[in-house]
Amino acid sequence: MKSSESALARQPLAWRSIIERYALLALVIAEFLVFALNPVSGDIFVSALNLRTLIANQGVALMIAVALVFPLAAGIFDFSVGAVAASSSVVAGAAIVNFGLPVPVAVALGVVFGSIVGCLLGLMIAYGGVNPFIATLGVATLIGGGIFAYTGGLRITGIPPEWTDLGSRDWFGIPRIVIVAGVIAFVAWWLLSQTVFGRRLFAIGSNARATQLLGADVKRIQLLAFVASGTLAGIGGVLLLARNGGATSDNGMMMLFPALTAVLLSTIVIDIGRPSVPGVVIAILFIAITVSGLTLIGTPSWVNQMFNGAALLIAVGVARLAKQRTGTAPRRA
Amino acid sequence: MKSSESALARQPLAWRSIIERYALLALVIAEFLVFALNPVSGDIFVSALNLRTLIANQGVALMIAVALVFPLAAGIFDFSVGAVAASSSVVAGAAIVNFGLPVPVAVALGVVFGSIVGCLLGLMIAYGGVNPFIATLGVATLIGGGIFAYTGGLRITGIPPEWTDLGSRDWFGIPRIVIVAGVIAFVAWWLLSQTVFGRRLFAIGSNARATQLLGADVKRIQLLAFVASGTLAGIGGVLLLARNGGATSDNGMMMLFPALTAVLLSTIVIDIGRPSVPGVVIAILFIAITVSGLTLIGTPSWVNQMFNGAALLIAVGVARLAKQRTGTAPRRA
Amino acid sequence: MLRVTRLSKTYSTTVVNSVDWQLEAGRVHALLGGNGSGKSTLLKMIAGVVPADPGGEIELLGQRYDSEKYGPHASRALRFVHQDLALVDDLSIADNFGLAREFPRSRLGRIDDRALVTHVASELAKRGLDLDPRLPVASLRSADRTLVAIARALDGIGDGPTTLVLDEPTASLPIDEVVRLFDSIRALRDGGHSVVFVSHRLSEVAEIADDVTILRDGRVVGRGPIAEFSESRIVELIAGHVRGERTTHLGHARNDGHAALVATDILAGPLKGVDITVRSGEIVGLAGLVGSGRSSLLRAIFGDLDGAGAIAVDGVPTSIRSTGDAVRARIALVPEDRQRDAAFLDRPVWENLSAAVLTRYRRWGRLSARQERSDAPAIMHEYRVRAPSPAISLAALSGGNQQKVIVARWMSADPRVLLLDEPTQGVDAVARDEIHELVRAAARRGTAVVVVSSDLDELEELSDRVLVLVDGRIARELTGSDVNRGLITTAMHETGVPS
Amino acid sequence: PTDPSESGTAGISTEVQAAVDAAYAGTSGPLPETPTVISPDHNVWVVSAFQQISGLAKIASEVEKGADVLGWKSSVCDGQNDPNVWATCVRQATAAGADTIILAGVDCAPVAQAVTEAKEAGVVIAGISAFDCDDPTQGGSASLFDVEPSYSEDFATTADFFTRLGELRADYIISTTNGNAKVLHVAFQGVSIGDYLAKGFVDQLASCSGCEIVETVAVGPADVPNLRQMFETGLLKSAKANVIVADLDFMLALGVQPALEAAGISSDTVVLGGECTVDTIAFMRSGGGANSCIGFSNGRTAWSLLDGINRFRNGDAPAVSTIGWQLMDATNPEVWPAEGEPFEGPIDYSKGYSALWTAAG
Ligand SMILES: Nc1ncnc2c1ncn2[C@@H]1O[C@H](COP(=O)(O)OP(=O)(O)OP(=O)(O)O)[C@@H](O)[C@H]1O
Ligand SMILES: Nc1ncnc2c1ncn2[C@@H]1O[C@H](COP(=O)(O)OP(=O)(O)OP(=O)(O)O)[C@@H](O)[C@H]1O
Ligand SMILES: [Mg+2]
Ligand SMILES: [Mg+2]
Repeated sequence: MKSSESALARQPLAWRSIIERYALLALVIAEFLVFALNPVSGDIFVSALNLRTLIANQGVALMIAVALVFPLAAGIFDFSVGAVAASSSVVAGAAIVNFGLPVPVAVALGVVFGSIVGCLLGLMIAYGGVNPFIATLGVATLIGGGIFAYTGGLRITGIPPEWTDLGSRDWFGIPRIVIVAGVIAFVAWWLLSQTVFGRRLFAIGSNARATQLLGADVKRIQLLAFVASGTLAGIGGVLLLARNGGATSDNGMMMLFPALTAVLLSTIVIDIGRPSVPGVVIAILFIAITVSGLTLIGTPSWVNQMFNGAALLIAVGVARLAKQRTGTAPRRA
Repeated sequence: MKSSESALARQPLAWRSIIERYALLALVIAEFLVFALNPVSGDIFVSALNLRTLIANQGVALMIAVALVFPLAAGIFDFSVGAVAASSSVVAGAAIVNFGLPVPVAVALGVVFGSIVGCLLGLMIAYGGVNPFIATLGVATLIGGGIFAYTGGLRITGIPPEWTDLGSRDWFGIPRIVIVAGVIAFVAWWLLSQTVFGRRLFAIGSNARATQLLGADVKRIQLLAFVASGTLAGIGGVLLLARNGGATSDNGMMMLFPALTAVLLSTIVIDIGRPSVPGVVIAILFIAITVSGLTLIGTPSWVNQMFNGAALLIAVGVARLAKQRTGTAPRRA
Repeated sequence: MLRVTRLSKTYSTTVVNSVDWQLEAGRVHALLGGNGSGKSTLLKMIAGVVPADPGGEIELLGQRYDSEKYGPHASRALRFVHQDLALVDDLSIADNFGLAREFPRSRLGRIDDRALVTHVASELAKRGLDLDPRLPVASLRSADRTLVAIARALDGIGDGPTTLVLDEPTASLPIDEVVRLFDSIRALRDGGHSVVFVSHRLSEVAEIADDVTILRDGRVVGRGPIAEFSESRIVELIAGHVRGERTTHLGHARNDGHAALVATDILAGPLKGVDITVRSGEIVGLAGLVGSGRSSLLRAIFGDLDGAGAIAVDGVPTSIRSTGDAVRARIALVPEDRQRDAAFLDRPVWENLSAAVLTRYRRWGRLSARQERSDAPAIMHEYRVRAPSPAISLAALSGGNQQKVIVARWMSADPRVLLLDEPTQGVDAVARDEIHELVRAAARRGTAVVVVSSDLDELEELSDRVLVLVDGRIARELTGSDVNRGLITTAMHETGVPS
Repeated sequence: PTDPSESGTAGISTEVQAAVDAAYAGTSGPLPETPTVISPDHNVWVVSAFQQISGLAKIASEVEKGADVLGWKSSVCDGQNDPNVWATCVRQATAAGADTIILAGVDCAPVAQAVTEAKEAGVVIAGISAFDCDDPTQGGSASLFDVEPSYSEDFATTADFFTRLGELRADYIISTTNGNAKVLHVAFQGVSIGDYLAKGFVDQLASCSGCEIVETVAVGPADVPNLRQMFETGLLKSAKANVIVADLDFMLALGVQPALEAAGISSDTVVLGGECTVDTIAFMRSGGGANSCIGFSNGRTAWSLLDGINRFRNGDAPAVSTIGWQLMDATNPEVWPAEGEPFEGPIDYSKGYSALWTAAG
């Protein structure tokens, strides 16, 4: 995860580096225009309803991707976020439907469940010193089995509108789920980029030893990162419950890959070499616009897939090219 | 991928560190004994036939996991290996069935296809300097779409026994596919641990800049690592063709996760903190024995999953405990 | 101000052994000892970042702590420049300052980056550093990294009684920066603060210290006011035996050697056309201020810096476009930044030692790790590397011992041209003599040696000839008896020669 | 439903034999005869669970063809085998102004909320190879599907259809083994269609006194990568099995078929595959593994669904169309579809429905 070279090439505030840092955003805008001006997709694509749906569909994905950012800032891929989100949605769903608990209590339970899993993982990894990849993978598998054991592969349905409205209705013309996810993403952004905790977290990702020598409690910060990650995944889970009107019965691994893609893409935006919340937002929009636009144009499924792959390569290539244009491309050792 | 701390605590050759380095192997043996002595699974589990199938089923997985080791040695997760294997199997299958090429030619084509994809990835990443995660993810998605476009979701069947025999018959009582995969894994092991190339590759993962200042051509070595990875994935693909008697039409992502798990597990064996071929072998056996044994006992699906997750945590925990027993457990900074 | 009692630290062996130590306000305290004697470990325990063995006690500003309960939070009145500087490469200079002390906050509690940058800029300016605080630390050159770490430790000092701990800050610092640092130290001392100073350069110790404590094998073997210790006694206490006769260098350039390295018109980085010729068997010193282009010259010759110029090795024009070309031409470079450019910290010592000569260990196409391992102890002995075992990872070695490993790595490759950039930084006096002798021995075998060092004594002792770089040009060539501290210093400060 | 007392000489009840005989002949009935006018200008979106599954791709393409005939607009959204994408597709369709959404292979529960929103926006929902929300395995809440294909008048729900199909699969096994089946059953757990097929099969097989399930390999979604290992282990454990039943065709390709080919099972072992996909027919042709399956025409089902949607628009009652199923094994290779072609059934449904729709126009 280190990229001292890319950092090396950074020339803060040089306007040219802006090209590199916003290459993906430019690509998002270009793509938007292409689909908006395309006669087949155009009218529908730019309709308020379509744009509303487009962003509303990304609320949960945003939460899970942001949940990945915290451990990744400290240099750790957390393979468990998808599974945690799925299980939180099951916990909240079961609390409402099978145990008849009031919705706010059930939702809180779901989120707290995520926090607890995150906390356990954090304790294992930061204090127990176990390999983080295997620990998160193991927990993800374990949780997946737990979900299957509880649900038997059947979804928990019958979530009252009190909660599902959050997933389907608007406030001031903006989907509620987007507002909620946006506010939480804002808090996450704040934590990561505007607080000492965030600075230390990224410092750990760059050089844990040095950070420790500077007097930061590295273990505690790592633990907190996992708690934040688990909590965010838990929130993702309860939002998923609201959006889907039922608790998923799959193991959540499906949610991992898109989130991972978004977070990795975020490392080529804004703060090059590091994941960031605004970067994740841009990356998610990039992917969402591609999918929506191509579906509206009606290309066959394999075209969409190939286009998605090509889009990733283009994004990473454009970012790289922009960097070279700034003339500060470093020797890559 | 770095773990200077864990390496820091190591005192090779001290007999105690052996406990740590072979904890997983001990676990494999323990598990084997448990299933062998269990009255329900016992007789069948240790039957020659069962053991033969058990290992025969791991030939392809071994190739793909070993394909992951090369880029990971240089510190890069290569998300494309599954897709490359799947597409190589399609290339070879189509060459035989749709183009009527002789089997050896078709198989060579499949492998060469893998090498070419690896080479392109290597050029992009080492010389183009693009973000490796996104590049490999992008290529995987692109290839997945390509497979779908070509096969339309249908398998390519009709592979002659000339080739499928490799996947199903034995030589000297050992499945041929195991012998072939074993020989290739041996070559990979040799390359990684017994040659200057391998030493330099791991050195890049440890400190790329220092490796360059040793006079090594870092970019070339990275390129070669990707070529090796692509070639191995290609071999995995043609072996898959032999084993399945047909070319898969899925995008190969399904093969990625088990391989990733095995490679990550391999980092807690033998050379702690680094992936290795013998480690991968042990890890794959660990997982395969679990699956086979539990199926024999006849536990429900969720038990298998939870057991798998728990097994990962146990493995990583035992390795960690063994390390602590040696009394040199360092602060994890 | 600070008192430690019975402080110990045990890894696989006990490296700090029941140390009692006391610091007084208004004094500069030198902590001395050979490589691996436990100085840095002791200081890290005081910083609270390495947990001490139970049973000791640390008393800070009248507060007492049991050694196992002591943590970094307790040590706010302490400021550190650790041996490996503890800089976070990917973060900006400003953030590195913030991490070590505190981040200024705006009303809403968010980090006030603007205030931080302004503050850090003024702090840097105070120390004579003209750097943009928003630059990532990774982009700094080696000397500036040390200076930034020092500036960071000095940031805001003086608000209360403070102890400044400097662990080998001068190891690769040029002379005028050392002077500046000493001025700061004296100012602090006069302000009633206490300073801990670790260095292997005894001349510096004599110049700045009021008290000394000497460690050997983790135990205190001597302490008291500096006046009570002569240089030879210090050396004796450090080494545990009387210092052997120092081989004084004759200072005669060998004139019989042919030109082993000829580099003409090197234009790269800050270099503005440098010609340099080194004869076989000759040791050429390179002197200059920070930024004068010494390291750049070595890197350009080694193919690590893009630029123009012609290079001939042993009379054969050689195109060196990459480090690989240089290695094939049997050129070796010991880089100045060990951590970033040379060390494989997570790898065992034997692997670090053999890294430059791997081809030697090829047996029937296979790398004989057994041979590598069995060769290691002899090399370690020769270069005085103190480590429990060649199989221990490099990160577990003390700073000086890591440096010796890197020097040994390249010297054992038996190169034709040996480029040394600050080769003995952090190396103790005894081992330093030893390395000098090995360098001379290499020269006697016909190797052409170029040494860059900020330690002018080293240049004086080692070089047959000294070239002084000023602003990317060779301003002076000193030979024979002219090779001495005084003349080198003068030449370094001459303004650039007219072109 | 079978009374063992009625069993014939071979221990097989006449009902069982009758069902099997009918299935051999194909139970496909005629197309509906009541013409209907075309309700004009509709916009149909197919949400396909996974376009890479050939059966679902066939449904999607036939809906597009049929929509052309009806003069409707049509689009396909690939759900990529991901429940979250299914919901996204439904919402995308709603946002794009669809007035009809066809859920192909997408069960109701995972998309319940999105479908509810769509219905609030006035969209008509149709399900094909999909279970409605009032199904017990889908949470058993209120029905959300407006239209489902009419499989025949015998089946009130999709669940009935697949349960009966499971029973028929048991009937076939009983019949071919003369009531002496020792079954290795590969069942897919945790998915409605798998549950119903397995339930029908197991219950019906219990009615055969000489039959026995010697081993069940229960595969959950997470076990798919290990399917071959699990199946081979099961195969080892059930040495005396003379019947192997894989409930769904995807299991064949992912492990069962190559495992059988490698093991070299005896030619009189009955291997019953699933829904007769193109891949399965190819396996049956190549031999060594699957040698029977029971399928129905996805194409005809798609057109029948369109007919149902059109009638629903017109306020007409659904027209019964007995789609029926077809048992295929070595005894009737003449009814197998051509190589690379899906099973279409005996009737040219596209022509028939086109005529039916335009006749009233
Ligand atoms: N993390 C560690 N694990 C094991 N041993 C260690 C570790 N850190 C230091 N040591 C050992 O402790 C001893 C003292 O090291 P320390 O760094 O304190 O020496 P030092 O006096 O600072 O030497 P130098 O002058 O070279 O900096 C050395 O022998 C070193 O090998
Ligand atoms: N004027 C310049 N143009 C281009 N690059 C430069 C320039 N000055 C410095 N650099 C770059 O900065 C790096 C370090 O330069 P610096 O001036 O510190 O080297 P140096 O003078 O060789 O070091 P020192 O003399 O302190 O050992 C070099 O790698 C060089 O590429
Ligand atoms: Mg030290
Ligand atoms: Mg220098």
